[in-house]
Amino acid sequence: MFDLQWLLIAIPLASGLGLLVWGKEGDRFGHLIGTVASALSFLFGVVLFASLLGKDGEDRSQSTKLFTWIDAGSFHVDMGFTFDQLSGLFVLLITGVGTLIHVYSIGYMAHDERRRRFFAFLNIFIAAMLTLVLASDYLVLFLGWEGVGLASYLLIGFWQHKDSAAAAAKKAFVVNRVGDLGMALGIMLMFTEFGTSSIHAVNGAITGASGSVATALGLLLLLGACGKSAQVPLQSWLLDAMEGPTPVSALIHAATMVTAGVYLVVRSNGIFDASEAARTAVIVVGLVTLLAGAWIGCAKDDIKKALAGSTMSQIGYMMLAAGLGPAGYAFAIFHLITHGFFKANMFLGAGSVMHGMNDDVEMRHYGGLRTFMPITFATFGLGYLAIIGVPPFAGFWSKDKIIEAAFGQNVWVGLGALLGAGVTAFYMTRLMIMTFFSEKRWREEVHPHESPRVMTWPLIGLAALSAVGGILLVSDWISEWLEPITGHAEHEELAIPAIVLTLIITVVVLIGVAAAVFFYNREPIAAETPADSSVSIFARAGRHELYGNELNDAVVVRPTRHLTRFLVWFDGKGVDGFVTGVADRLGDTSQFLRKPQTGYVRSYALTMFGGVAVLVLALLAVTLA
Amino acid sequence: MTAFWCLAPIMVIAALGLVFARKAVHAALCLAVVMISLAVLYAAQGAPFLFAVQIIVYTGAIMMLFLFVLMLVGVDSSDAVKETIGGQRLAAAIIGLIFGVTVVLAVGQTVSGVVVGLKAANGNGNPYGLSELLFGKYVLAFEFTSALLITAALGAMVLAHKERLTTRHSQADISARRMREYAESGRHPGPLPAPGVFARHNAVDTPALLPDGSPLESSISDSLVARGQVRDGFEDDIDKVVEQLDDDEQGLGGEK
Amino acid sequence: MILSILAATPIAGALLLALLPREAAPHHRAKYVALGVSLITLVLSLVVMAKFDQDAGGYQLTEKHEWIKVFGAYYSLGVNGIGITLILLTTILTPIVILAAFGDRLPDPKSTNAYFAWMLAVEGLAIGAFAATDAFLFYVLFEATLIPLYFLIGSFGGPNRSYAAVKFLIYNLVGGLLMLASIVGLYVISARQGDASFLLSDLQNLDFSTNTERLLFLGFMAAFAIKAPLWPLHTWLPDAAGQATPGTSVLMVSVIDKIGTFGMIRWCLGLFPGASDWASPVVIVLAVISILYGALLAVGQDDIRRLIAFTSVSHFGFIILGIFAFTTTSLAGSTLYMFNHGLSTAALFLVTGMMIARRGSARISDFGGVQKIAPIMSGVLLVAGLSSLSLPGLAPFISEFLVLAGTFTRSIPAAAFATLGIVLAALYILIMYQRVMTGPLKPGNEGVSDLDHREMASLTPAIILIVGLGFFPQPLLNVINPAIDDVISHVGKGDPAPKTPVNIDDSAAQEGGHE
Amino acid sequence: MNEYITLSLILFTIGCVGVLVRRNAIVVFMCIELMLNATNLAFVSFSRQNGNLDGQVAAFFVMVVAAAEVVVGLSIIVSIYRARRSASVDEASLLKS
Amino acid sequence: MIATFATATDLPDIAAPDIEYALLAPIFIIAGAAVLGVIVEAFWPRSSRFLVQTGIAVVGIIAAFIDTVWVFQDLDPVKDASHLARGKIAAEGALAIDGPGVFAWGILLIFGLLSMLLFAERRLEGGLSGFTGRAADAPGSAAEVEAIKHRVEHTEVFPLALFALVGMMLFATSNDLLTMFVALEVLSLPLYLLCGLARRRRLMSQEAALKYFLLGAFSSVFFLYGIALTYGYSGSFRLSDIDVAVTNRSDSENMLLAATALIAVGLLFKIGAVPFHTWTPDVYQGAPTPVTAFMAAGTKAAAFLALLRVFFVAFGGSSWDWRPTIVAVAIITMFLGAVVSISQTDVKRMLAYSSIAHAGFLLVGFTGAYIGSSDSSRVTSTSSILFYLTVYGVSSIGAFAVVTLVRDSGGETTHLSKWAGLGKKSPLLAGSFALFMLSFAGIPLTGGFIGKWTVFSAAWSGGFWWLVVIGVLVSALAAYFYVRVIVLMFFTDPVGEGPTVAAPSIMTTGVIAVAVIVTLGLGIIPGPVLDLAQHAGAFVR
Repeated sequence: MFDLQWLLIAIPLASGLGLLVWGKEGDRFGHLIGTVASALSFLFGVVLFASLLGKDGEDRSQSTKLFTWIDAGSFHVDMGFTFDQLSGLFVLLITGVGTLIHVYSIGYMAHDERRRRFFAFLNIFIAAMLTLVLASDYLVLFLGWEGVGLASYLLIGFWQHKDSAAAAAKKAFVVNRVGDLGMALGIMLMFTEFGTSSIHAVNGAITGASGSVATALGLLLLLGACGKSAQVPLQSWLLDAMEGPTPVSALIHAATMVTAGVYLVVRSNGIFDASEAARTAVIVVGLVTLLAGAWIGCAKDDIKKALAGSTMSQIGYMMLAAGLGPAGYAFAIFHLITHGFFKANMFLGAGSVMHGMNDDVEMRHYGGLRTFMPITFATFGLGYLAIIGVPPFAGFWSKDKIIEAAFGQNVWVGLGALLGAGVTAFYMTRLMIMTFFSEKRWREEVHPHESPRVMTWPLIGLAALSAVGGILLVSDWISEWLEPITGHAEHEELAIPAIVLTLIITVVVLIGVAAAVFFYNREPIAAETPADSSVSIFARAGRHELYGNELNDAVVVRPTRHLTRFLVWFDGKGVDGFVTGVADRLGDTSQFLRKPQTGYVRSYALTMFGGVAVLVLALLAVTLA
Repeated sequence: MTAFWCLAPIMVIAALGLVFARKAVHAALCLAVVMISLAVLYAAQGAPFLFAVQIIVYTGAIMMLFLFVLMLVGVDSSDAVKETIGGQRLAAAIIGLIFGVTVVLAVGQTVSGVVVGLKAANGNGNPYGLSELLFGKYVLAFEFTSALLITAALGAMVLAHKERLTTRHSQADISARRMREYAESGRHPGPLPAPGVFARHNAVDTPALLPDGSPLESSISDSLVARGQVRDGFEDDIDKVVEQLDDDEQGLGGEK
Repeated sequence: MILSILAATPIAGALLLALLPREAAPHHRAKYVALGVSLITLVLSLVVMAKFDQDAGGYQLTEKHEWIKVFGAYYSLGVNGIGITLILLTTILTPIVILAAFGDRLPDPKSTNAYFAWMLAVEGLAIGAFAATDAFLFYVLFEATLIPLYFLIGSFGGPNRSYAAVKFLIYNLVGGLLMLASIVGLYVISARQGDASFLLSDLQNLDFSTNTERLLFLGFMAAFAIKAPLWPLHTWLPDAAGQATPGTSVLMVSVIDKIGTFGMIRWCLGLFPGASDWASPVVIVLAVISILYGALLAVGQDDIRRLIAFTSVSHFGFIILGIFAFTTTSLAGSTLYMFNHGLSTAALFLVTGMMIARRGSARISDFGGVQKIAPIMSGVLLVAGLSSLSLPGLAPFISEFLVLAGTFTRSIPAAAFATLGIVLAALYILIMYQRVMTGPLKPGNEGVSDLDHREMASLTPAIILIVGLGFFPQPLLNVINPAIDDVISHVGKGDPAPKTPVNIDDSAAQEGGHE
Repeated sequence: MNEYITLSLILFTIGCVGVLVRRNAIVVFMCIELMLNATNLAFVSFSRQNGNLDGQVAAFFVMVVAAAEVVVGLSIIVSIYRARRSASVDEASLLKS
Repeated sequence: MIATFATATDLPDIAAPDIEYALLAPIFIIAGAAVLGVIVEAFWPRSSRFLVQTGIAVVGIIAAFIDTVWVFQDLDPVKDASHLARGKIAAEGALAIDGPGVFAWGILLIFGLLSMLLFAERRLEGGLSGFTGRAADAPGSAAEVEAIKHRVEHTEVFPLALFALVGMMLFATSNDLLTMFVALEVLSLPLYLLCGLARRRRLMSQEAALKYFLLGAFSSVFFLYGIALTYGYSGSFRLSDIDVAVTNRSDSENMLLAATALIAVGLLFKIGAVPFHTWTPDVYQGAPTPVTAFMAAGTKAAAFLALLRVFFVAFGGSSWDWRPTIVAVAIITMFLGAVVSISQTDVKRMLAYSSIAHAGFLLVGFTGAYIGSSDSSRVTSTSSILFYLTVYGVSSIGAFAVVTLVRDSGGETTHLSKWAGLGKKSPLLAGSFALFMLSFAGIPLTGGFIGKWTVFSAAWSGGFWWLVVIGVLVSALAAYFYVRVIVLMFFTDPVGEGPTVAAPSIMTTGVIAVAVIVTLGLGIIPGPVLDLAQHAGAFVR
């Protein structure tokens, strides 16, 4: 049956391509077909996962080779897939959450004339994402990796008529390409070093290679991961990516694609295990992103951007966990899954709010919506509780474990993670207050209303998952489940008991909540965004996304633009100028040389006579020489 | 050797005269001097046949041809002093000097001194020796010089000879025609009035004046009219004549 | 014999077109005749492909007749895997180009016959050049391709066409003539060592002194480096492509320029392995410069056609890089790249050409928001663009990756710098796409209609091949591989062995028994 | 022997210079004749030096050739003169650059 | 002095010269045709004289050509030669009837035939030939109008051209310097005359004749002095004797070198090499176009043969002395010809500069001085130049034939700007001209390419590989202006009404067609002609 795992990919892919090619006639059923395809894929994934559960530990990695993809020279890559414990979880997450989002989108995109195409892109995304997680070769993984990038590009820029959307899409793709550079070089290095890019083979053989190779590979893969997962320094595209329709933000830029980096690190655990330096780099990246994302989340008034900052931050957590090595891999994946639930939930909730608010994303124009959108409020609230880590909701379990593991690694890392938890509580509470509580600050002609059922059901489903997602941790199931892949971790004894740490975390979270309530419930919230000059320097930096774009501009974009301009000038005046210059000089020479042709026969004779003299002298000179 | 040392300076001077003489005729005469001197040198070097040919063909025929053409073109024609092409003379002099010095030093002074002499070759006489070569070794070249001569003749014919395209009219034909024309159209049978008659100038480009003082166009050669070389401004002259006549009349009147 | 027929068919078609009466009517017989001839050629090339034994390697379907005895020149044809791939590219692209060119508005409507006749002539000569196994014959055909292209550019292009045509011709002629010097040298050397012969097989057995070999190599390389524009010899291409009709550009960039890179493999590596090795550091540096320089300049262009031309400069950099990295992987990648680049550039040139014809301007800044009114065109442009930026899943990715991976084993810095090109590729394609297709509809673009059926019919094969070969490149690679092995073993450069080899069989077994 | 050749060379050179500085076509042509004559002197001198008559035959041929050449040359000059009323070589300069 | 004049009676008889009439028949046929033409000129009625003259010329040339083929086939290989050589010394040593020489006869006769057809073209000027009706009339005079009215024609051009052809054939085969000098004059004098006979633009035509004549005479004097010095050095005019003297190297080497230089001057003048090229553009432009065609093709071929013969046979022993200088001349000639033609605006002038450039390329092959070896069939300098001359000659006659057809009210319009858009007006004619241009540029599939190839290979065989590189670079330069003409004809819109293309008779059409066929044919299947050139072998000493 696992031989058929390619069907997981093929179903949504076929559906996606079919919907694209199918003309206008497909508009009526396109969304349904897309949803069904995703659901089918999910069901098949469930079946496969279930049969995996029934197998022994060793048999739980099911590889299948579809065909030889590339066989050129000494380079050989099979189009092969591996369904194992890790990819199985991802398949469920992707297709499950994906299906819910498909359903949601039926309603959300109901009035868009290009809805069929939207579903086609979603399907293609699902297929690419599944390729990414199922791949048994890094190059196949790269295929999926770029496939999701393409889908992301198409979906961010779905509303192409908006310049901002198109620009955001392009930015996402280009920044991702920088990450891909790392990926590509990494794969080349694998090929050079091992003669293969099979994930299994490389991770198995890495111990035989020198440490610097492992470090190099680790760093290169990390660069790729940073691009895809919006980690510092390649984070800047994610907030812009919110230009896409909200379901896209939920599916791609919260639940699934952006976590691909984490998947990659976990999947390449062999490489990272072999290099301390690479792991440290992962931790640093994770930690920095964690705090940066949280910071940005605090300052944004755009609900989706606030959530996007939060996403960055949460992925930072995952990265951090993944960087901890075997101790953290499982928790990274665990948090990834729970985050997939609650963040998708919240994004869809945000979409629901926007749906009711005439697509306004400015939280300062919200307020008091809890009575107008009860279901949305309830589901969002569950997601909120989950993300800030209120027991017993999903986020509590996963985040708690990560912070614990971080303390196990290093106190400073642990403290950073802890601080992040507090800030998370702060900005999420702020978001809740500004949206659902406080006074109405609506614009005119806005009549908030609850979304149709097709949108609320997925919300309810995801909310439920956010609430109970922690179940995976029961008796450390997730760690044991993933252990054949991530390797066994020795439990390090912390300086303080785990339960105390949990308490401390909870207290920090509560402080964050309290602070938010203190700041935002005390006085009415301004309906207009305060000017930059009137807010603190922290808020200002957060609003400007910590000046990441400005930095990119200054360091990369502008120099490139200048270089390009210079080169255009140089190509015209320098390279081509040289050629045309030679041509012009020849023309001048020609004009000059035709001058002696004066028409006077005597000057011709003179030329000849001169020639005679020279010829005679030249020949006589031969004897002298 | 005496002949050589006597003639060499003369030849060089004459040659220089060819270069420097302003008048073409003088140049031609200088050339003739060179040629005749050469003939003497030929004789001195065992080439009596060439001596004769040089005198007859070169000095006699070729130089005459030159002189004929000079006459045709204008004996007096001479080069203007001013050089039209900038630097030509200087360059010619410099290159000439370089060339001359080079060849004289490199070639003229290095000719091997061994002189075989023509005693043996002229054993049967110089003309015999020449004819033996001419009709033996070089017979083909000799034959093909005829092609040259034919070409030359043909060329002269083509470029200089004007073939008559109409039959020549005898004097009788002409007078008969004139009288017929006079009978038919009243055209004046006699010669046209000569130009310059009753005119201020008697130059050919000045038309004759009719008794009423108006110019007679037909008195001027057609070709001058075609070239536009008819003297213009003669109306002005006529005014002057009229003025003069008026003065005369007044003078006469005064006497009356 | 079949190769001769294959090459002669389009030539005969061209002559036929030249003899057909000139018509000015909108429906020209010439177009259909040309399309028919090119389709017949395509069928013939498929027959050739079928006759070709993939596993055997070496030159096949050979034929040989004495041509010019004194020179030792033979009319000698034969194909190996590389040659047949490029012949296939030629025969596939020509019908596409001709069909797409049905709608071209020519300066002189009466010249339709000439337009298509020249196109067919290009096809025939190119096939000949790819099949020639005699250096002299190759040279003659190589240079002869200039003439039809010269007339195609000069007679049918934009306002500045004659400048572009002359520049194209002179540039290529300079290279070709330098190669002529080498050809002459080959003759002299071959005649000194026995009977003169230009047969590839004979030339490969000549003994050269090191210096002679290098000089001769430089002559060949100069021609090929200009043809496959290698920085800094590329400036003719943007001008030519900027003025030529889209069809001409396709034939020029996708087919004829490939003769340059093809020539590097067959003639530079084939005849002068030592000198090629000697020159490879410099060539690799130039190739990397080409990659980055072409990409950066593409970013800076406002004329779409020039932009595509510069992308080609960049892509040719990759191809040349792969050739001179001397690994089976990179060389197979380069060969495949030639094919794939041909397809993707063809698609790009043709679809933008249709766009430009509708808008009446090639300036990117004149476009904007076109996708709203021409979604299919926008989709095709996007696919073509993505293939140009080597998106995995599309054909060029595989070849580009093979080139890079192969180069990486030889020189990490070269590969690393070259890989930067993939970022820049994203920039130039996406910026162009963004400015042309997205955003609100810019005034002046209202008349840009979507693709019609004929245009779609001409582009579809290219798109299908681009996607299909992205997932299933193996049919072509199977043909290419034996030829590449021949070349590399002739050059005497094996692939560097992996430093930490992995026993693939073991690992496969461990991965679970579902092979 | 040197002196004859030297004289011949001097005359030859003078002829050359004459061709360059004279403007009357006929005089130019006469200078060429001077050069021919100088050559003849060389032929005759070398003939004596070598002890065979080939040189004298050559001089003879030169005279014949010169005769033919003069005819052709002068007829060309005359026809030019007819057209232009001038025998100056400088005036014939329509064809240039 | 008196003693030298002995009485005639006691002198021995002079032996009758031994002339191989069978071998020399082609020359005599042409000479006979020329003389016959002169006789016809004197006695035949004017009305049909033109046709008769044309007929004599054409038939004579064809007959001579057939005989040439026969002679060529019958040439015997020379025994004991170090190199493959065929033929023998004939006519008391005056001529060397050998492979290259007879091959040259063949191409000269072909050039002559094609040119005669152009001479005979009478449709372009309303039933009159392209030559002036009465050369003695001053241009623009009433007499000229009268001459035109009476439709008089100079049918003497045919015998004159035949004489020139005789001269060329002699020049190509002369085995002694004296015959060579006479041949030079035989070939030159008629050409001087012919140059001045144009029907239109007579002042220019006469000027061309004057310039050609004065400069030609000037150069031939140098040539002659070179002969004198050679004679002084070796005591003989016979090339083989000179070779012996050169090989033995007497002490007065300076004289040999000066002689070499001066002889080179005369020959380089005829082929139009720099710095002795100055006459070429003016004369090519001024002369009647058919004459230009004849001159461009024929003179160059004959002069090159003479150059090869003198330098390979007579001065072969001192080739290390003259080769460096000739290399320099070759480079300068190629370069100047190519560069100056870029800025030309007149088609005929441009073709003249192109011919200078081609002289340079030919000199490249010449300096290679590769005379082959008996065991290798590698292209030699001689065979390469023979082939090049064939291609160049036919192509340039074709090109000039096209020039005669592009006309406006004032006759031929040779200003390049008037040629704009010719391709649209008359694609076939413009196509032919383009083909000739491509051949000149050396693009493959034309004869010009093979020609270039052969001369370059000869140069390389002679060790001058770097000269080959320079040569190819200059060819690229040269290609520029050929290409420019094509641009003008095909890619440029005509100015105003554009040029008119006169409808020619079968003669000009035939010439162009033959030229096209030969140019293409020699590009695609050069084998037979190359084999012939190669088969001709080396010069016979």
